[in-house]
Amino acid sequence: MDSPERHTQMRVAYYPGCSLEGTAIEFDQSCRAMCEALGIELVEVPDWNCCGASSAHFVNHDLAVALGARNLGLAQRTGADQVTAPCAACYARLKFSEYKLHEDPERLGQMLERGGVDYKGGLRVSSPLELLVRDYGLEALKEKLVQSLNGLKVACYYGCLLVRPTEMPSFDDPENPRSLDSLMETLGAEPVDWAYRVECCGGGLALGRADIVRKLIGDILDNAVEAGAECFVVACPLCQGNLDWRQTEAGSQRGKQYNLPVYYYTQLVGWCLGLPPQRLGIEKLLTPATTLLERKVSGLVSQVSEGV
Amino acid sequence: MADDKKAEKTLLGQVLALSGVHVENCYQCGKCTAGCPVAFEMEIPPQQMMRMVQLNLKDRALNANTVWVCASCETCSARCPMDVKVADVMDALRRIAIEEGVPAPAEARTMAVFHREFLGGIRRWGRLNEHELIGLYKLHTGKFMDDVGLGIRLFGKQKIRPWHFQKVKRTEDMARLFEAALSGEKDGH
Amino acid sequence: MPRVGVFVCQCGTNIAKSVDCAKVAEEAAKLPYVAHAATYVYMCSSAGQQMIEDAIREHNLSAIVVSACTPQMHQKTFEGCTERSGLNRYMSTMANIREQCSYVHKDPELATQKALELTAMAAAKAARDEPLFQSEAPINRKALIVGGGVAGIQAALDIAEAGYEVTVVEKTPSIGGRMSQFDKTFPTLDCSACILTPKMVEAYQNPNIRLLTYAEVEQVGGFVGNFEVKIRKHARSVDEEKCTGCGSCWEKCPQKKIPSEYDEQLGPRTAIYVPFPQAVPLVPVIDRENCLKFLKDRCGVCQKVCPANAVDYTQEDEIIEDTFGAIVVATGFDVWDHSDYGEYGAGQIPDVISGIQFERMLNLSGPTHGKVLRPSDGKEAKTVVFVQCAGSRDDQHGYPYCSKVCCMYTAKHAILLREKAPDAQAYIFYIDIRATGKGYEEFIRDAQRKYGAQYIRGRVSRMFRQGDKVRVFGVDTLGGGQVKIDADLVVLATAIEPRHDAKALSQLLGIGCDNNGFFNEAHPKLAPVDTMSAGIYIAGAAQFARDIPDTVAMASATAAKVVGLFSKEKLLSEPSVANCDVNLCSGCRACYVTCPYDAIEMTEHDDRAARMTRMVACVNENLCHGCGACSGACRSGAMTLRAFTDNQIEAQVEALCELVPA
Amino acid sequence: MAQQLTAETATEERAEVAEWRPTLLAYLCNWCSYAGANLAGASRMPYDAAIRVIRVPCSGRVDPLMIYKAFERGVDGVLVGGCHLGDCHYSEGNYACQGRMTLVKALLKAAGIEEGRFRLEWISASEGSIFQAVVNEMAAKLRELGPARMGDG
Ligand SMILES: Cc1cc2nc3c(=O)[nH]c(=O)nc-3n(C[C@H](O)[C@H](O)[C@H](O)COP(=O)(O)OP(=O)(O)OC[C@H]3O[C@@H](n4cnc5c(N)ncnc54)[C@H](O)[C@@H]3O)c2cc1C
Ligand SMILES: Cc1cc2nc3c(=O)[nH]c(=O)nc-3n(C[C@H](O)[C@H](O)[C@H](O)COP(=O)(O)OP(=O)(O)OC[C@H]3O[C@@H](n4cnc5c(N)ncnc54)[C@H](O)[C@@H]3O)c2cc1C
Ligand code: SF4
Ligand code: SF4
Ligand code: SF4
Ligand code: SF4
Ligand code: SF4
Ligand code: SF4
Ligand code: SF4
Ligand code: SF4
Repeated sequence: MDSPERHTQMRVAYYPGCSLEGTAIEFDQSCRAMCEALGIELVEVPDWNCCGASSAHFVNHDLAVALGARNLGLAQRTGADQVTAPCAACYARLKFSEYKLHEDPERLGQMLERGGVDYKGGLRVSSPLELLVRDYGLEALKEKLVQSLNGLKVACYYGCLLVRPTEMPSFDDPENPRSLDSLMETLGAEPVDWAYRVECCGGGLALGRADIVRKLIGDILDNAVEAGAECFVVACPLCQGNLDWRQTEAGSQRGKQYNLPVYYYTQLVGWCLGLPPQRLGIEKLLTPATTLLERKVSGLVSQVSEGV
Repeated sequence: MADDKKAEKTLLGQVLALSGVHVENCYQCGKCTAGCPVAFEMEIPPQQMMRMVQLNLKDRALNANTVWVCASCETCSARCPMDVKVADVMDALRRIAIEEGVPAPAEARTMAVFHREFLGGIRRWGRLNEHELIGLYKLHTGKFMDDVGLGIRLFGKQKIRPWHFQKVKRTEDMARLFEAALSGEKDGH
Repeated sequence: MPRVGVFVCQCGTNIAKSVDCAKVAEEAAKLPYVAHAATYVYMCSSAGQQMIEDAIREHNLSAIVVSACTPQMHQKTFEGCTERSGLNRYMSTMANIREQCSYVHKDPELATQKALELTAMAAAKAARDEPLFQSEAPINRKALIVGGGVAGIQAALDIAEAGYEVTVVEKTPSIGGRMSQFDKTFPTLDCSACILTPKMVEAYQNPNIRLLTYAEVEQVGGFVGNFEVKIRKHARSVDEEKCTGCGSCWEKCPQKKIPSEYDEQLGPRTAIYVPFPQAVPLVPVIDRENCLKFLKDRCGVCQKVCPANAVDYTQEDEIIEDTFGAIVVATGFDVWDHSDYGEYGAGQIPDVISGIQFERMLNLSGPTHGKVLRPSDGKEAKTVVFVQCAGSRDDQHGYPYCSKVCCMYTAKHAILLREKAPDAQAYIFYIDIRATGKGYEEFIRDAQRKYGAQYIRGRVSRMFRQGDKVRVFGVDTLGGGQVKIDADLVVLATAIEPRHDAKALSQLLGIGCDNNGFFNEAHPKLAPVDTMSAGIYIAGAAQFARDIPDTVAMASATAAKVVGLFSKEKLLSEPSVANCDVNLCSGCRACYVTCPYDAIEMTEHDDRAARMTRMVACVNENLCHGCGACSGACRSGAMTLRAFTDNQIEAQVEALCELVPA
Repeated sequence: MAQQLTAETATEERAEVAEWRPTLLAYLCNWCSYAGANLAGASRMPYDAAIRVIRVPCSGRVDPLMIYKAFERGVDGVLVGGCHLGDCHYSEGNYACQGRMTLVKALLKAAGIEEGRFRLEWISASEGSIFQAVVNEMAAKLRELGPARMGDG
């Protein structure tokens, strides 16, 4: 069993990425707050650059690898042996760079040198979800919880980037992932059995082709509602943005009104750790999200805190 | 290696050189199309795109909106029984379209602009300035009024904070990295 | 000193046209060891042969060279000459001066010179020929058949019919194999039990056949004609002699919820059980892992109720040792486990089943009594989606090959579905239809036209539970566009794969497996039922995915091979075998690892001179096929191949180089 | 490819007689290459008369020393012929041969034997024309190289 002492010593390089500095600010806030509460030290990668996200690899593979590698090189300077990226897109890009560097280290090495980067590989790239589930451990997490989600019916939405591309080793099953579900169970929520957990939300098409995104998230929303979900939990700012911001549009297109808050898992973990909602940015979510959580705890004595 | 030279001129050869994917392995089962979330919007669905590549029908492949609506979700690659990395082929085709100046079809133009502006921003600042991106995008596509309501709501939530943007300190490094990566491929990669 | 006779053939004018045969004979007479040389117009004619035989006697020859056509044509003919004139048969060498000389070189001078050189080389070899002997081994005229499916049963019946004894070793409690699980069989839709059961009973009753069920082969030694085999007969806990098959025991057994292997987990069985009502032998076994008596020392009901006093909890495994002349491997196939397909629900969706499970459903005596019901809630399934090539033709998850029978059985399923439930609809996702047997294409068309099966060309990408349905996302590549079907039941035509223990069995038997894990045939076209080990044959789906007609044909072919072998008086081995000079052998094992037939053993040699025992190579002449790979590998010159010794080859090179004008 | 034997080819052959004739030794496996050579014969496909064949059961029988010593004795070239990979009568003898022949090449190089003097070819029983082509190519090469001399590499 992992001792809590060990976790207090965890020191991880932290790559926020552009979205978390911008429209997904609450993901950044909640992630930092959560880690602090769990005693995981996050050291921000100095002078990090954009991972290239949905565009670089469209256009040029070397560029995609190089953008990631610069960040990995900088992350290594922090002395940590692991870098964590909350945004699923950044996570996938960094992992991809680390993976591709091994394929032709010599050529890519030369290319990076010209760009002032020095990265020799060896850094583990993780998502904070992986950090929680695999490194920190759900048992250890459970000990720190002060309130429960009391059977909140949540649709765990993984999206596509967390578990793909499949040729890279993944911490979860690509077709039937379980990590978010187990995390939610640990928090006392009730993950619903639904089908669209890895279906694409349209990701980067949001700006260019909102029409497509509306259709895709409409299907996702319908399926979640049908399965009895009260809300979503996500691990990616693109998914969050698409599901949350375009919920109303998608609804009016289908003559429906959806009302499903779309939480980041970091927010829900933070909530159960007893952190104040402002530090988690819960009020920043477009679909009203605070009431649902409050309703779930109000009047019910949390079983977890009872045991403590 | 005269054969390689010749092969590189064909679409199949170009795609192989850019992506390392052997499209000739595709046996047209259609599983990629069956699972593609945006196939309904594509003029040529993924499985038929693979066929176009096999037959070296470059014009038809690049003039379709397909590569521009592909969401890069990798569903196709993950499930192809023949291990054809369809999403990587889409990437390669997009590049060929850009490099050879094939204009994106009208209603796919928006995505082409999006990618261009996105990368332009990173090249300039090292980081993505979401607000600049949105602004430039709107400027170039003329879609000023799309999503205005959404923008206002986000602003209200303090999610849009144009004054907050931080660029990378060593922007000169970024420029050199771009140069190195983009020139590397002219050497044949 | 060797005395070699040289006989130069003119082959009418075939050779004489460009080779001066008289000159060759004249020059050959001057070669070392040559005691006599002559030429004749047709050496293979009876007069020619007589001439050779006379010359051998007259000139007291010890070996002969016939310079004529290719040895592949007449080597045996001239071996007859040596044998008839009292020499060892193998003291006969041919020089090929026709196909490889006169036919291709028109110039008389060049051709004559070459013919002479080839003759000289042959003479140098012949002078070093030594008598060779074929060793004789007796044949044990009993056949062992491993696996009691339709292949094993057919082979057993055919061999027994020819009058030889057969032992069938079957792993499960009953013979019958996969075919016993089916309701009807393509392409004629005859009832499987109606055609198989009589064969099973016949095998049981034939006095020449011994059935060892619930048994496995544990050890195989020896070689063709004399395989020494150890068989483990697992403890049945029921005395086969006493049991009458009355059924009282399994009716009363309280352990009723064990998933039945025979019903592919769709139905239950008891702890004491026969896999199916027509089992042969109709004697139950106790599954000790699930029996209360063995688990907790309670119950004992079966023993109490047995009228024949046949139940015996103390029974132990029995080891049977026997010797067989030939072995037929007919262990069949396994069905690929579709839990590898995450996108098809990873085996977690109850209403997504495999083809073989559907077979059980269709069977009147099966778990659903012939009704097509959803495993999840037992409701009748109306919309059934079939997905072909599941795990076949799939480099990512499954196997690269086509499983050959699934197109056909899926069509059968669609037909039977309609027969059972006329308002049911079958949708079949396929990539190609492979229907290449007699009546097969017609069968597929019937499924489409007469039974209304909807064939949709495309592969399914994903399926998941949607309410009480299974939502299937597929594509219609011909019509264009995605297809979404909410199905009651999905049937995956899962791949035929090698038995999980095929590799282990192949090692036991010393036969190889191919890349996919099926047993290797000796030659894909010309020896499809032989293996690389003489006396061991393969039949049915153990060799590759096979349907029943192919399986039965193969089984009869193996029987013909076995009977052919048994009809010989004794086994003659290859005369030109390898031989190790233990004094030179360094024990390096290079030969041992090279031999494709495992004919070399490393044995202890008592080296008197060095006063020590050391390991040396030793050739088992019964296993050696005479390829010479060992000899090519040996660095010490210890291993030689008789008739192709280093010495003989060097002598040929030397003879050649001496004659070449410098 | 496959020429038929005609009067002209016979006279062409004639011209060679006076010249130096290389000795090309071939070890051919019984089942494929030797049969391929026979087919070339039965189809009357003429080829260079420099070749002398020693029949072996399998290309796997060929020992590197059999090649090395032949050069020592004065042959000018050696051809080893076997069944195509996967078609070996003894299942895998040609793989064993292939492995050893890399050693041979190194050995010959060290001994100063030019590369063109040794070839390993897979020739099936139906490839008479390939046999013809290989023999002609090799013989031509040997004529170009002249007599082999060992040891001055
Ligand atoms: C779903 C499905 C439907 C089919 N429908 C048809 C059809 O309609 N028509 C048709 O022609 N074909 C059909 N086939 C094909 C048919 O099943 C095969 O052709 C046939 O079963 C092959 O017979 P077999 O004896 O080679 O193997 P099996 O039937 O597999 O028999 C092998 C036997 O060997 C035993 N065994 C295995 N390993 C050992 C061991 N180590 N030691 C001792 N015993 C062992 C097994 O227990 C089994 O009894 C179908 C196949 C499937 C999967
Ligand atoms: C174009 C083509 C390509 C093929 N390629 C391949 C391949 O690559 N691999 C493969 O495995 N299979 C191949 N096949 C199939 C292959 O030809 C057959 O499997 C094989 O020839 C069947 O052999 P058989 O002895 O049954 O018949 P046949 O080869 O037809 O031999 C029958 C013999 O019987 C003789 N005969 C006929 N009637 C009488 C009579 N009344 N009395 C006496 N004698 C008679 C005929 O003259 C003939 O000699 C090919 C077939 C075709 C058409
Ligand atoms: S899934 Fe693969 S094999 Fe099938 S059509 Fe698509 S690319 Fe081709
Ligand atoms: S990567 Fe593109 S083509 Fe492939 S499934 Fe996703 S959207 Fe479709
Ligand atoms: S032995 Fe051969 S060469 Fe001589 S006559 Fe007979 S067939 Fe012709
Ligand atoms: S009760 Fe006895 S006789 Fe009857 S089937 Fe069982 S063991 Fe056999
Ligand atoms: S002793 Fe075992 S097999 Fe017999 S009835 Fe009891 S549980 Fe069943
Ligand atoms: S037989 Fe038909 S279903 Fe089976 S693998 Fe071959 S093509 Fe696919
Ligand atoms: S000659 Fe061939 S079969 Fe015989 S022992 Fe040597 S390698 Fe084995
Ligand atoms: S290769 Fe030669 S020396 Fe080595 S073990 Fe075999 S016979 Fe002995």
